[in-house]
Amino acid sequence: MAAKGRTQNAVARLFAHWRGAVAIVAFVLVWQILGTMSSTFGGKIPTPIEVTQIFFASFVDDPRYWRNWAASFERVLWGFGYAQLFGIPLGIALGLSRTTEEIVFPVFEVLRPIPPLAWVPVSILFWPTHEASIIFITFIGAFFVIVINVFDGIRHIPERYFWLATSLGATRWRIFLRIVLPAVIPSVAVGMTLGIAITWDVLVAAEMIAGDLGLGRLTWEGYVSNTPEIVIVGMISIGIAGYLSARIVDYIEARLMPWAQHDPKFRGRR
Amino acid sequence: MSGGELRAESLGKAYRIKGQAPVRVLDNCSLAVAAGRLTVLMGPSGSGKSTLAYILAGYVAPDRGRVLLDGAAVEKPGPNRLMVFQETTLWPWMTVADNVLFGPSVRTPGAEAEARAKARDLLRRFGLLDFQDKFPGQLSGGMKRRAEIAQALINEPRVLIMDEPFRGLDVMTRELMQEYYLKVFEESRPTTLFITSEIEEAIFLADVILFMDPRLGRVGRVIEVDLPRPRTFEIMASARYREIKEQALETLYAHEESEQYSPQQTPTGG
Amino acid sequence: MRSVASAPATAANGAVTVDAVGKVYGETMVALEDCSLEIAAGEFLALVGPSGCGKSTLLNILAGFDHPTRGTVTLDGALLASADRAAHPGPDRIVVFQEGALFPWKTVLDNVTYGLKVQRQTAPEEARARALDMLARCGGLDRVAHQFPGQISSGMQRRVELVRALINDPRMLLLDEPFRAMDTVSKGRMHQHLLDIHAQFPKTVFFITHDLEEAILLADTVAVMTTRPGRIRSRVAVDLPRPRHARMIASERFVALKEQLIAAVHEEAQKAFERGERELA
Amino acid sequence: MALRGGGGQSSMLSAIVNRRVGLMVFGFAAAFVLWYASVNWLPFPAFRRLPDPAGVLQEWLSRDPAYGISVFTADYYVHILYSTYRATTAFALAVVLGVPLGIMMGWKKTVREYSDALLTLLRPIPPLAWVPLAILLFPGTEPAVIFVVFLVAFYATTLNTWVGVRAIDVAYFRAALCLGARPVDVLRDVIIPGAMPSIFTGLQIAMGAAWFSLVAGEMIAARYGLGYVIWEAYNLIQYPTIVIGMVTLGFVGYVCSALIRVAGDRLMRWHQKNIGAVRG
Repeated sequence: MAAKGRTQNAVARLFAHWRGAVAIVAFVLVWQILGTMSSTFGGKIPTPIEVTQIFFASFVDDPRYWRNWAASFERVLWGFGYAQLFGIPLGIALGLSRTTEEIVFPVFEVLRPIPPLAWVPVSILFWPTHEASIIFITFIGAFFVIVINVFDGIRHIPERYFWLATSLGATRWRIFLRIVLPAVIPSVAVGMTLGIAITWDVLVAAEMIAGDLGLGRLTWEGYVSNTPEIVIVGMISIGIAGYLSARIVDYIEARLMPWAQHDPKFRGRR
Repeated sequence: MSGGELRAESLGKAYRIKGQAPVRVLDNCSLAVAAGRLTVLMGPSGSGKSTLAYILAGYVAPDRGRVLLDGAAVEKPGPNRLMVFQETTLWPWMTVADNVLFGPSVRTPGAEAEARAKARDLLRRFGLLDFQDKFPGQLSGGMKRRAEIAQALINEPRVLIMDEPFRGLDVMTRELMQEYYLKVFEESRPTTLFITSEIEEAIFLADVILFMDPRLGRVGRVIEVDLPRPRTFEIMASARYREIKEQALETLYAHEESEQYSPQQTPTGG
Repeated sequence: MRSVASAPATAANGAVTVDAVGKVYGETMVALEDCSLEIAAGEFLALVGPSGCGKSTLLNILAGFDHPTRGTVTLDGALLASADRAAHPGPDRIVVFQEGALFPWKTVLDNVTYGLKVQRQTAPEEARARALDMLARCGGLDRVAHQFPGQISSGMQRRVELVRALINDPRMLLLDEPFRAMDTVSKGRMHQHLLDIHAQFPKTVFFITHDLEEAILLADTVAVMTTRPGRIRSRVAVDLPRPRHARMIASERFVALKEQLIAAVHEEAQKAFERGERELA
Repeated sequence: MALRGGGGQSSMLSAIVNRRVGLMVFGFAAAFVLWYASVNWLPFPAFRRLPDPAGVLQEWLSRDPAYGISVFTADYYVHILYSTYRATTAFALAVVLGVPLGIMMGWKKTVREYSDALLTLLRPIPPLAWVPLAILLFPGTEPAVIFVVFLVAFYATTLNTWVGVRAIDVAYFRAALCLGARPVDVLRDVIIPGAMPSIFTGLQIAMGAAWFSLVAGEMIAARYGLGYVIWEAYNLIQYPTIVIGMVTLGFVGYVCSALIRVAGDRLMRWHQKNIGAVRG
């Protein structure tokens, strides 16, 4: 009886999502119809078929296309990586020492609202190479969000976690290692998830403005050469790249917090 | 190893919240937690019971007065007097075994094997042996509480302070937990200060009940509970039990001033 | 004294019959099985039983949030719920929830008048007048009429919720462990308030609780439910005189009734506990 | 916090406040000195190319700025107005479309299943990747920039509104139904007020995100606006103006978010008191 129950649930689940499938198919159809009509306003919209044709015709087997992927991913990796490397310790320091917070946090709060892309000119001036200047922009994108999340995470560690550890005779250093660091992992996870999305968003624009290689650049070249098909190929590629990075971050999170899978309080803290 | 005697002498404590008049919580409050006995501290929520517990455990400094353990003044938190908090305080990222072993592992890293043996024995007695590698998030409310008591008792504290530990459990689990702790207490007689706002729980567990008088901010009446041990549920039907309950209710309603409904009354008192 | 403008006094005054009700969730989880219960008009019935035995499921079916898989429920002879009849809540059966469900974004007064407002049968001024009058009669709650629920104590929130229900003159009141998280003293006070309110506005009451003393002190009858799948195992008539008072807890009769219930409930609790621990292992 | 140094409970409250202000001033002064020293004294060419704080301040506050942008010049405020106009227009559009959609998604299963699929499909594409396509499709740069900014704000508003509706305790729905509420009553008296706190969180995030993406649009395609000022200043080697543009962007963006917070607090007095009561 239970086996029948399970298959029925599977069918029900599939059936439940048919509306989702219909919506996507409808979206593609509308896009196709709009494309084929001679568009009355603005530029011509390439149809899904045209886009797929151009993709398989001149992109799939063109090594330069895949080098764009590599360039973008490398910039995301470095920028995002450095942001965690510097951001997490700063967030912890702000959270643990009131003096550091009172000195550093106000300055941090003045810089935080400045949009990452506003840093592009200064970044180009400061950094010797183009590559470094773009990586700095992706760094800025992810840096502020990881610091604020870790700082917030530290402040919300229940006081009794420290009290109990102190009672049991733990030194401050041991409390830092076995209580503070594990307790802050969930907020690191949230910071990384938000950070990776912002990193891609910022990278694309930075590449459009100042890059010479990368998926953002590819999209920009599509615009400059007035071939919207390439623009859309670029956009879809960035979308997939962004999606993959998000899944990688999710995987890292699952490894960092094995206990979160079981504790509803931590799961789903997006 | 018999428990120690904990004594508080004329404790005073007031909370200062910015922009509001200081709230006096404890005023010239003295009490004694006799060695090897189960002392219950009883009173309505918001009468300073938790604050008193934090002071006795050394987490909060009193404005006036001092705390003595076996005659010697104590201030800093230490393994000689451990507390089970009202909200679960198992570290979610450590397995049940690691939570229980935390105390011995930080104080005597060398004695790993001996600590493990003691932990296994405690977990077996608490019916948690086959949950030792699970995370707290996977345990039921009652099991978490038993793990916390084991986490404290492995360190053989001179005094165990429990702040409404069974509040929030459904009544059935609560009754079973009460029976559970009675069994543990009656075996090794650790000095226990048990805080509660439930009258039946107080009488069922206590050798002596101290009633917190919220208006005066100190312990008012004291009632000896001379019911025989080991205590079982049937005792709740005995005439002596009803007599004690009558006196206790009288004390509670005497301490109770008329329900003031000041708009800023905080539903979650200290 | 009956409430000021009660609904036209029809024969309908809250007699409930639960006939062999069963409830299965998904394919495998049987919450209720062959559950039958009679509640006379104006009777205050308390339902006790181990946690997870289906008490709330039965309440949800009576209130119309859920419908039974088998069996029927009738209210004053009219079919209320059955396997193929869509469940629908209504102002004739109002629930007071365990965690409390006063709308935090409405003042106390707007909460109380909400039922009359959405039923669109009473002019706003009259609704406000009746609400203020009723709040005053239930322990001077009119003093907090213009405050938000977040600003008053949980005890007062409970009483406002009762007034919000009673002002609609329901045929039946359903209380889901309303005093669960309260300490002894506030609980004692709430019992007194509920007894006073019940005396002023006699209704059929279906009251779920774990606290046996509370059940005996408040109810005319205490029904005991078995562990899952839930079934009514036994009924104990509480022949204590009304109006009831907290002092009665010490009386001989009260203790005898309590002993009778302790045995039944404790046995069911032990069975539920063992199954619970096994499931988690 | 047991671990944190300083700020003992018993010290007088005013002492704590003075200390905090003192340290903040010290923080800003240190940042200023660090910036000034690194630009003027450090031997690294990279730092030398950057504008130093004194130069920036001088330009920003001078009546006759070298590069035409200072607190006293009209252009400065024209650019601010353009940027603010674009951000708020896109934000308003996102609110008008996003909030109702978020509420419908939370309330009606069918709406949720259709739109959830589409949102999940389009969401991974970073909003700024739409800039080139938007410029090609829309008849001018202005609508293109506003469209991209709208997209960013729309995602944030819709998702947070939807989360807000889903987070409403089922007891409130049941309480309303018990009292005889019809679906439209439930919408007006439970769903909208119940989701309000989360909606306002979403609005603040949307406004922040709007300013983030506005800059890119302005740098790439616009003739006016703070993003344009920054990029133009870079091209014309007017370095102090770059920093003026950056700080102004940060400040104006912050003010807009703050305004939303204030509006939220006023609109939801019950929420405010509620929090006050519990924490008090």
